[in-house]
Amino acid sequence: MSKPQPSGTTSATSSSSSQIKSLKLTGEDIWKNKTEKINTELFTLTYGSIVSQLCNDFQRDFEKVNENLFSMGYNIGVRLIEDFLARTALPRCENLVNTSEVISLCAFKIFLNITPQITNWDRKKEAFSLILIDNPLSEFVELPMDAMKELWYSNILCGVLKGALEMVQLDCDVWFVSDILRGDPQTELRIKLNRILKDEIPIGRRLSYFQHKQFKTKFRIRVLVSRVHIYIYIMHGRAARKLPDARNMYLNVHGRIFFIVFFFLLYFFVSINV
Amino acid sequence: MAIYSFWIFDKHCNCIFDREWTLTTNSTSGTTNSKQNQETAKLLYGMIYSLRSITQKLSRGLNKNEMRSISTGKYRVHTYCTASGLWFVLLSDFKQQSYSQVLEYIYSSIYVTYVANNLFSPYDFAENEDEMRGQGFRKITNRRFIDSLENFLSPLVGQ
Amino acid sequence: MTQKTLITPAENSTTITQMDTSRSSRLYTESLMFKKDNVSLSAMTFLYQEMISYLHQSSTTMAEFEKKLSNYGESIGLRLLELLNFRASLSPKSFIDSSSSATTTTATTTTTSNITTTSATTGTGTAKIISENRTRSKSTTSKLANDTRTSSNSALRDHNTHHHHHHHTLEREKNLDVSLCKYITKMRRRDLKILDILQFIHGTLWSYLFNHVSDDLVKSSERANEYMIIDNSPVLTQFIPNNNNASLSCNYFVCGIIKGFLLSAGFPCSVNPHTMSTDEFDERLVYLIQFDQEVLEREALRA
Amino acid sequence: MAIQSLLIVNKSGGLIYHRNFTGTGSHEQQKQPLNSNDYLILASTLHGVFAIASQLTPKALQLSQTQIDYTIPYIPNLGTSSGAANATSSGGRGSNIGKLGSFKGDDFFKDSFTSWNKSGLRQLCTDQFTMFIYQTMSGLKFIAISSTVMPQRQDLNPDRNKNINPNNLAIQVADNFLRKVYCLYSDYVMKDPFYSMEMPIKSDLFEKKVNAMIDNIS
Amino acid sequence: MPQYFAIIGTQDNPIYEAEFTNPTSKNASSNEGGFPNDLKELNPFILHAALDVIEDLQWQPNPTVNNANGGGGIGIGYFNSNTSSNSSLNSTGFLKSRTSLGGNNSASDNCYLGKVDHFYGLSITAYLTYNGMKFVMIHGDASKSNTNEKDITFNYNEEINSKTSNGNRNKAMVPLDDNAIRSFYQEVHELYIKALMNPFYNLNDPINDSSFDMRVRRLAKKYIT
Repeated sequence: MSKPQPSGTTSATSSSSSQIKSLKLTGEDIWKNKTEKINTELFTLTYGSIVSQLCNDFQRDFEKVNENLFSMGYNIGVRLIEDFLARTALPRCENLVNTSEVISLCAFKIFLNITPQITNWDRKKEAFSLILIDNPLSEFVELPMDAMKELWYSNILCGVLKGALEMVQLDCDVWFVSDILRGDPQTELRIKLNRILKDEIPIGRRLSYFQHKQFKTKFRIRVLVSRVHIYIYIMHGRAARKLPDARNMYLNVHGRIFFIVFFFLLYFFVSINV
Repeated sequence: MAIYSFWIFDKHCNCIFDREWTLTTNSTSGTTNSKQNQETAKLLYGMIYSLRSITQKLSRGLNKNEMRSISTGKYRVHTYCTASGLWFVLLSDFKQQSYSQVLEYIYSSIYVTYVANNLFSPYDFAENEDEMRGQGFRKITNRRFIDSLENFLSPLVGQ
Repeated sequence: MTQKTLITPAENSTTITQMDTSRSSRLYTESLMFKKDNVSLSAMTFLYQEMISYLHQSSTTMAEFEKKLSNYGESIGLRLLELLNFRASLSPKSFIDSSSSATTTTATTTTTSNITTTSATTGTGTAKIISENRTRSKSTTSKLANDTRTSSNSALRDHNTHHHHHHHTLEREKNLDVSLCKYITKMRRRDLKILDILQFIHGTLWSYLFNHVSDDLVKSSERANEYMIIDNSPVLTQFIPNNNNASLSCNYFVCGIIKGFLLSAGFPCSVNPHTMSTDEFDERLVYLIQFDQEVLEREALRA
Repeated sequence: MAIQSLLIVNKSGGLIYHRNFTGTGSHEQQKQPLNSNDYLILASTLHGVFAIASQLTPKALQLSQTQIDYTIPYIPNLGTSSGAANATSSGGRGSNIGKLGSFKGDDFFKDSFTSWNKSGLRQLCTDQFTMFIYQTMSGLKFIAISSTVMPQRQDLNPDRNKNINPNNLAIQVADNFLRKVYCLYSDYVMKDPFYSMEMPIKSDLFEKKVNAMIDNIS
Repeated sequence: MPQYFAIIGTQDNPIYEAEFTNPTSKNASSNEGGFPNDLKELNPFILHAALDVIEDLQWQPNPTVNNANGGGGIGIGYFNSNTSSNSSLNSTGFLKSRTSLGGNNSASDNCYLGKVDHFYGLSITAYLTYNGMKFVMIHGDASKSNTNEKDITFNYNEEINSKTSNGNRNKAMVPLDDNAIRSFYQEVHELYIKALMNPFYNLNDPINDSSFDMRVRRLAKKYIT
């Protein structure tokens, strides 16, 4: 899969067809040769019993069932991204168009052996829809009358996408627009990018052109914690000056100097990232 | 393109010399002891310091385990630390395996002759306490040192 | 896009209202044919892992956790009893071509994706089977085969050559449910004996669930009502570490499937997992099945 | 390339896995091994340094916009070498799951791949050991400390191809190996219902698989 | 010839019921083709009476009424006045002919139980699914369907004597077409499985889904008119 090195400046709107083709090939190759498979119906029936059990547990409060499915999906998504990245080692996506292709051609193919269609791009290319043609989750399923209007049967998929995308710093909203099970003509799932999460994990790379454009810091607890560190350092520094400055401090008080410099270093680390 | 920049740190965590080449093709481009590099110098020192402490911690046995080079995604940092606490740091690309011979030569022949043995140049670049622990600003300005360093390093810049 | 008025074939006088069909047409138009589709093991094991951690959090005692997990399995087991027996009743020839229906499903993804196509998919899927089976023995075409079916057979027979043309013939009969009964000469016998049903589990159920027959089917020597199904490397719980006291209970899902399967077949029992690792298979698992007394009595009565 | 120890650091700098593989060939006189919180400090320091390294990109590089090739070639049978004793998967029945969990075939991947670690810390060479860091896009860092030492004395002949020198080769070998550990992590830790994210790894299965892979290597 | 069809759950609870009237009956009055009113209320009772027979046949190696030991073949409807021996005789008679007719497959297919019982000329056929659902159908007497209501109630005795003469197929007995009924049951069984596969459907829940009902009626028209 020696993917052609993505050309320097792919236009933000559409990535080249060769990229799409190579993603398609990657997805198919990994699905065919490198993924262990299992009977879809076992997967469908398991999911079916989970949803119907949830409906009983929540006494048919389908709003709650939707939320619960979403949070289960989210828990899966944050773990599934690691499996996806370990399996494909795809480079970071330049823009949302590229991300949507990776999701449809690689992710869905590798995990569910389906390739949803990408449609309904919004003007600013920040939201798109996935049309699930043969959704393996909703085989054999018919919603009861009272669930017809409220339950999103495959809501776990939204959670998975939300969790996985968040792990690669794409904070998105994912929700179902229509579902065949509700009598709609097609099953449509909408993904809207809210913002790029600041790389609070120093991912060890320059922010790509795309991220610069969207870069917005968001105050996280971690920033608060680092503020505390700075405060401690300043207090520590002042106290250190009062003590007699032992001649060869460096040699015998190895641990202490390490501590000071450690905070010295943390101070810089924090000042860069905040 | 082989070398990007060259730094010397003393035992007071001060950067006493820095030379950066900005144009890959022209070995005379770039700055010497420039002001904007102070931030980078502190960062570089911080990185090397903590990696050295890790190296000490992880080293086994009696003989001193010395850190040789740090590679990142884009460049490689070669370090040569003398017993007297001087650090010679060279940032380069990935072509060359190791620059320890170059750094040793710089230390033994250029630095010692033009700075250590030079009566006029101060032995310790931090005159008083508050110039220690990274606050120091004095640089090696000895012209002959800079020229000889230049002659020695410039052929490596464009390699 | 064909207009969606669903005019039923001539012999049924009532016209099906729009609302009624669109709501429920999916359930009965889909064919029960085994499409042999696959999803990735990762997807299944992630779902399984999340199901377990969800149950683990929401149950206070270990027994409650095991009970809930087993219930999930039971609801699947009772469905698989009917599904697998029904599919086992299909004449073997029709199985060879079920893989073909997978190809036709992918073929139709290119066409519009509304309901009519899905029934058309399965329609084409089975159509392929008809054309394959026409050389089969006379007994499949029961003498009461109504005219529409025979006419549709002939229309479909030359299906392979011009696929798309064929599509339109089927479009008209879009709400013709796909029933597989035409490929059933006789329904598979209901299993009456313990050994029969366990053989069915050992062979068909295990191959359906895990792509291989179970590694062993053993009758315990101590007690008459105990039987054991052995799996050398369980698929669903292979990533769950053993140094966790709850890891054994994670197997209650498959126990639930077995229990649901046997219970609805008229063999009430209790199933629980035990690890019996050997040097070659350290994940080796034994599903211990203990039948209730009434099953033994019935077995003795009918022997 | 004998692996001396393996560390895994989560994306917020916490150490979640650490093992020393003092198998054959390690030094006899063991310096008193670091206690566990030393490794904690070591992990968070590395995490900190990782970010600084990416800020220090030399100006010359920033201006020249040279395209650095980050593709890592696939090195077959590293760690899952079929040559090793437990080669053939047990039991010949049907399509049993190969011994690579949810990965099919005799190796986790067969193609070259692009490293995500574009500008962070990747290798630290010292006289006694060499440390390799493989970072994933999700911020997880896999650190291998190998006792093979990079040759420091080297003739300065310019014609050597830029990618062949031992340092870069070692990085490629390490990346291949650490990506496989990442695959094991994605199987035996991510799919373990009793593992909560960012917490230390307790799974004995993961332990067993990593040890098997280390044995295959040394 | 009217039929009353029902699916009975494992706890003998009704899952689905339907009555199939014969659309081709000449005169237009609604229930003319159907069961006479007084008989209509009896249908559930007749069914439940047949359940005992079915439960007994369920676990027999080859479930045909004639070789059921002692207890089998009772088939006593509440209103069947004659002695049990008589009815078991003629029911075996009929079944013997049936088994001889479909001899080869009845031994191996133990889902379709064929005619398990009869009640004054109404024969009752049954079918068992794998998870214990019982499909039961009461077939109204074809030859009597177009006579008026009075006739049917009157000729109970005549009905019984006709059966004693070893009711072979072509006698004016209820001309049950075995294969058609078997196919009808198999198709309904398939529909039932499709309904069961829905995760929201629990075992023994009643199926009151209109499309299920519509399809069963369509099958009835196809196989049993």
